Amino acid sequence: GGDDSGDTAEGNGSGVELVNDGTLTTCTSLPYPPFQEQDDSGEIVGFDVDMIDIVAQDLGVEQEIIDVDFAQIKNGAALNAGKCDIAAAGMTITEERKENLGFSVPYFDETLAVVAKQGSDVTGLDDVESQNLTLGVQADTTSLDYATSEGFKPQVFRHAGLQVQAMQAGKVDVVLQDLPTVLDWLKNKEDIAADWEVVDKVDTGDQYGYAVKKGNTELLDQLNESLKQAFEDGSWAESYEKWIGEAPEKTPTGTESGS
Amino acid sequence: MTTDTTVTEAGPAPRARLSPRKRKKISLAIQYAVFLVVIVTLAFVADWAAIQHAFFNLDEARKAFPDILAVGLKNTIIYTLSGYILGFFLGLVVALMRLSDVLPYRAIALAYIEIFRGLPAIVVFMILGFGVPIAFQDYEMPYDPYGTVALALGLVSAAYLAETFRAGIEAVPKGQTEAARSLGMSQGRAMFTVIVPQAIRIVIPPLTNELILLFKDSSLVFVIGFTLSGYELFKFGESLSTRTGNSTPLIVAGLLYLCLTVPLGYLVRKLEAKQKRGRV
Amino acid sequence: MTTDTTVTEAGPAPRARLSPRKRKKISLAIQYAVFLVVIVTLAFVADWAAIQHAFFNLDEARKAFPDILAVGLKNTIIYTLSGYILGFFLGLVVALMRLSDVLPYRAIALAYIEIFRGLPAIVVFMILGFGVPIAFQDYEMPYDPYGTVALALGLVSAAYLAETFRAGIEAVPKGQTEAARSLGMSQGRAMFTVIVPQAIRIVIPPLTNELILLFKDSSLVFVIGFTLSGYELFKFGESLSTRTGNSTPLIVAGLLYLCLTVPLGYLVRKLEAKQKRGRV
Amino acid sequence: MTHAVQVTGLHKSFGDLEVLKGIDVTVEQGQVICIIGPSGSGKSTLLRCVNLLEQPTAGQVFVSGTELTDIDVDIDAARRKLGMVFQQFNLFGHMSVLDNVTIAQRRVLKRSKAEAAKVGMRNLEKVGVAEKAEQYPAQLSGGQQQRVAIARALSMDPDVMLFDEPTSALDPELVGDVLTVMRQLADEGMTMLVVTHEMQFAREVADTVLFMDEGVVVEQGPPAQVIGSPRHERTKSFLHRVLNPTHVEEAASP
Amino acid sequence: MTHAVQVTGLHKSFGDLEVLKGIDVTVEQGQVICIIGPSGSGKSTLLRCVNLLEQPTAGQVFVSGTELTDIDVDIDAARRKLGMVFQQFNLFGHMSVLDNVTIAQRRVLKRSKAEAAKVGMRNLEKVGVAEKAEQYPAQLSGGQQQRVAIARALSMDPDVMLFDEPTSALDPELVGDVLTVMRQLADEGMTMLVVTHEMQFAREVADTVLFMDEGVVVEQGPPAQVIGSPRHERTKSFLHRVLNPTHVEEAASP
Ligand SMILES: Nc1ncnc2c1ncn2[C@@H]1O[C@H](COP(=O)(O)OP(=O)(O)OP(=O)(O)O)[C@@H](O)[C@H]1O
Ligand SMILES: Nc1ncnc2c1ncn2[C@@H]1O[C@H](COP(=O)(O)OP(=O)(O)OP(=O)(O)O)[C@@H](O)[C@H]1O
Ligand SMILES: [Mg+2]
Ligand SMILES: [Mg+2]
Repeated sequence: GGDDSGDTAEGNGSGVELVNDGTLTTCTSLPYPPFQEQDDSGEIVGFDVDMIDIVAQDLGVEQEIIDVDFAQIKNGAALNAGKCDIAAAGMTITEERKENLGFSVPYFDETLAVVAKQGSDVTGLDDVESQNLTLGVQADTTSLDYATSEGFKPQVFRHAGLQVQAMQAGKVDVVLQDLPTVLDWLKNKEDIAADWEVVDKVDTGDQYGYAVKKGNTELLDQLNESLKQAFEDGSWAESYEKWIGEAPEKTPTGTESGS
Repeated sequence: MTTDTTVTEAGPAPRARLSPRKRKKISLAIQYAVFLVVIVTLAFVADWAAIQHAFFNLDEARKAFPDILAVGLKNTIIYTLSGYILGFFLGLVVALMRLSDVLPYRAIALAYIEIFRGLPAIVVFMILGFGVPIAFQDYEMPYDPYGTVALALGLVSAAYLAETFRAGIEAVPKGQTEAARSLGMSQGRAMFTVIVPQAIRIVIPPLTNELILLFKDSSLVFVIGFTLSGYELFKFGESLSTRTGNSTPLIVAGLLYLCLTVPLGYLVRKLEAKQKRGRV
Repeated sequence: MTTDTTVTEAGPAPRARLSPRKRKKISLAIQYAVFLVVIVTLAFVADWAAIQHAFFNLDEARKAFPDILAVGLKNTIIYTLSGYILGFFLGLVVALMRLSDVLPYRAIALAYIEIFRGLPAIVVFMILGFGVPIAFQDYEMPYDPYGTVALALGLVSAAYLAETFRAGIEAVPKGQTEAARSLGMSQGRAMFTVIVPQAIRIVIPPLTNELILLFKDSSLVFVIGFTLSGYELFKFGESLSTRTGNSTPLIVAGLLYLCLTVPLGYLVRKLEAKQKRGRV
Repeated sequence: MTHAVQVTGLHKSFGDLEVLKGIDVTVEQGQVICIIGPSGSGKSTLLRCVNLLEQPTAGQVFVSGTELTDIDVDIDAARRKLGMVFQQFNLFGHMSVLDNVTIAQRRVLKRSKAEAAKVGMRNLEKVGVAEKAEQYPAQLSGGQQQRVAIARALSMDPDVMLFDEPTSALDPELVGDVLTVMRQLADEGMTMLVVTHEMQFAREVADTVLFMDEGVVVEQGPPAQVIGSPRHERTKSFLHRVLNPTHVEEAASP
Repeated sequence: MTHAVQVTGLHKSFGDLEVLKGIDVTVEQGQVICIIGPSGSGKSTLLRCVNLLEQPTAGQVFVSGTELTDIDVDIDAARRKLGMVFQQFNLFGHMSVLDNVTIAQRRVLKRSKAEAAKVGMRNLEKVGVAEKAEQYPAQLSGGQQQRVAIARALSMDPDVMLFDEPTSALDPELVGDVLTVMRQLADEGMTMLVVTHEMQFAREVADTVLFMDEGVVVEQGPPAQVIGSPRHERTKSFLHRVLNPTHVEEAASP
């Protein structure tokens, strides 16, 4: 789970100030598989959880996860409001978000997936307009930005869990969502796998990053250092394979700076 | 009366202590002093610049207009009114069932009222927005999402409205029915000639009050999921706030809610006061 | 009375039409028939398997326990009670300010009440959960997030509680104060010996009612953001529902809300009825 | 010959509480009967059983020969023969005075608007409140309201008028106006059944006074007899208390 | 010698409505004054001005020589000399009968619990409701409640008792008990100012009867004179209406 990092040493020697002593508090928006979601026992697990556990371990503290709407994460509100130290939510690095957040080095390449009902003749987002279909996206995500910039009027859901429920409910015809999340649905949700398929992928060229409160350089440095370590010692790749289901094509270098 | 009246016959007057008037003056003075101290302290301690920047940022407020009116306020009003109309008729039916002679009707009405008054509105909205469509894949709600919103708000308000209607009918004094019956009117005739017209007057204030509550409840329909053009006041303000990281749009949305609810609340109190005065 | 009484003196009796008793019988029969038809139609038309699977799925319900009690219900109760206690004292202060002789106090109290009764609770929660901490970075809310939750629910309920206290004091008949004053009691003494004890009895039912409302409002604190162990009933049910794609946990959460609100509502009505009977 | 009102063996219980324990009363055409008795003795219940506002538990009620307690009778039609005036007036608050006196004529007797208004105005004049026809009940004094209530009942052309303490909700000064109207009705030959505490009225107007206590008729007869020289102890003590309020034996009796 | 109560040039307005238009009344030690007059004439307002439950607009009120209208007087202390009994009893509903009669003794006069109970019980016995001491007001009849209210006022050892229609909220049968207690008080020499509609009581008990109408004292004098042979037209017509309710001239007068 999120707090099972073995090292329970009190405090940390790196001089990093945390909102709650002894814990590295992470804001995320549940559920967002495979980056973070509750497993059957109710523990929060996922790729991001593993990564931040590494950071916590390096700090000598435990990770604690707070569930907030993604909107409050991507605009920095959750961090600025002192709810957490790190935002880890499969979040894309964008110029706009950089104004409010201090991003880490990128750790994941973003790809969006267009999902449609099996057997429909939808082949891409273009069919949404021509066939007058309902497009469903998650609130405040780059998917929404992308869809609106392309002139769509999508239906917006507070979190990915409601989005997938809307698919099950037949309230949407086409869904735009990050590929790893979609793949996780298709892998783990029988009714989704039975009815839906990925019909198109959109490579945005963007990347995911973790974020700290703007100006919190101590923590950002530690974060970047821990990530680089993970890239180098193979623990990043190990987690990637565990959660994405296949080995990564390439490992991030940790050189291009996020913020 | 002047204060310098000579007390010609003053006996051993109980003049002890402070006179009530003096006591009152001193107490008032102390209270004003406390008030001033608090105000001055606040003025120095609070970070007014930060407050103004975060909550009353004119630039941010300007950005919210006119869309917050054309989209947010408009949708809030549409959702609320459509829910209210649905709830009104559903509530009437439930109230009649509640007063029916047929036990199963009474039981169903009672269960309905208890359930929908006891559940948080957001639970109802979630079940209606996601649970029901998942369970009934084939059935499509007409005019979705407006249909779902109207239904959700209607179901919630119907329980309150039903109780209001029933209370209104029961608030008409029994003597009114008795007088009507003793003039040879049948039960039904007495109901519609004498009871219902008086019940309607009685229920107008609580009915208005429930409209206020529904305006507030409509802030929760966002959980059902909307297109941007379907955002109501709260979601509009919240989404703008989260986009800019500044709370001003949320404050603007809040002020617009107050523009709806405060005058209605004032109206309710006016009507109630008028009703109290006009009692037979 | 037996039905076969011989009408010895029956004159030109107005026996026309149907007797009321016969009319009533027929009308009742029709109503029961309608009820049966509706029930039977529903039984055939509705997809009971789907309903049961989606909403009353025992397997899914079992998964929710015991955590929904140990976490969700527990937190709902903690949040609500802490908010209520805070709101109670804040409400008392506001009520006293509302009844004060000092105009600024009255004005502030009135504004407070109007604002917090007019705003949807979720707007208050958002502003308190994000707007305020961002504007005041240096200030830290003690016992966060519980502190913020208690404050949010407390602020919202205080407005209602203040109005309840005021109404309670004003509901004590003026004659009570007059009797006390005419016995030589001062205004303050009369207030605390005669008015307040009676006002408390009057306000117990509405106070309980506001506890019910607060239980429901507590379903909105999720917007402030929580750890899993801080989830209250609604968020717990919703999160489990979205994880499994089945609405049963949400229904379970709803039922638990009803377990809190329905008995309290019943208590309120009992107290109100008792009060009505016991009026002096 | 049929009696105006005949009540035989009337019993009425509310749950376990037996309020009327076998009442027999006969009222002839044109008679005025005053019912007196202590609070809670069942006077109102008796009157309400006569026009079936309360369903008797046992016994029969005949009005002009029609048995109202017959389950097959059209009670709405039968009740029209009985005008009732209540202690609390019970005027319809949402209607003008004229509407109050015409609504039942038009809806129940199906009279035309004009005819109903004619009858209504005649009765309003009779009770002396014709000039208030356009006002609403809330604008009238208690005495005026009660007189409107009488006019309303009269407008249905009842055979019998029932009065349940018509003056006890009135200020003392306003009592006289209402009693005067009732006296006038009696003089015109209206059959009346009156529950009242106004002993002077009973003495002067009633043909028969009926003293009730604890659900039974203790004593009945001409007023001179029942009020003037009561035979029963209960009647005596009741009358003593009501007629000489300042000379009650010992205050110590609770 | 100081008068028990002296009211001079008393005016009272509610907003634009002038309710009392210059009242002068003097009550000597041990006197009983009955105030009669039509509804709305200002009787209650006068009584309430005497113990300053209403603040007079102009004029002075002296009780045992202390000017109550003096702004520097300790009104709570001065008011203790005046016992007041209200039409609606106004017993404290949340307290037992005994607590009702002891609470002010203990809190205001600072009597010990035992002493207050002794005084209270003595007065409850005097008004004949001692056996109800442990009950609550809601369990008592109206007449009993009113007698408790009298005992409560007496327990403060007032110099003067004020009564505002103490029997008009009572069932006719219960009126007697309360009037008997009042008569007894008068016999014992209590100074009393009584607003009442009970003419028989006024005639028998009052030293002076005072007829008020429209905010002025129209006529005052011994009961035999004011009630027996009133001089003013207004007094005559009022008394005629109240004393002969069944013989009002013409009902047609609204
Ligand atoms: N609807 C009812 N349900 C239960 N008890 C009732 C009902 N109506 C009357 N009673 C009881 O029946 C008894 C007789 O009541 P009723 O009103 O007939 O007395 P009354 O002689 O008219 O007295 P009053 O002079 O006070 O009007 C009382 O004990 C009363 O409490
Ligand atoms: N607090 C008040 N505010 C405004 N008007 C009042 C107030 N109290 C009394 N009045 C008015 O003053 C007038 C006299 O009232 P008051 O109660 O003294 O009359 P009263 O002689 O006692 O009549 P009643 O016999 O009905 O008790 C009435 O017109 C009344 O409406
Ligand atoms: Mg009665
Ligand atoms: Mg008065």
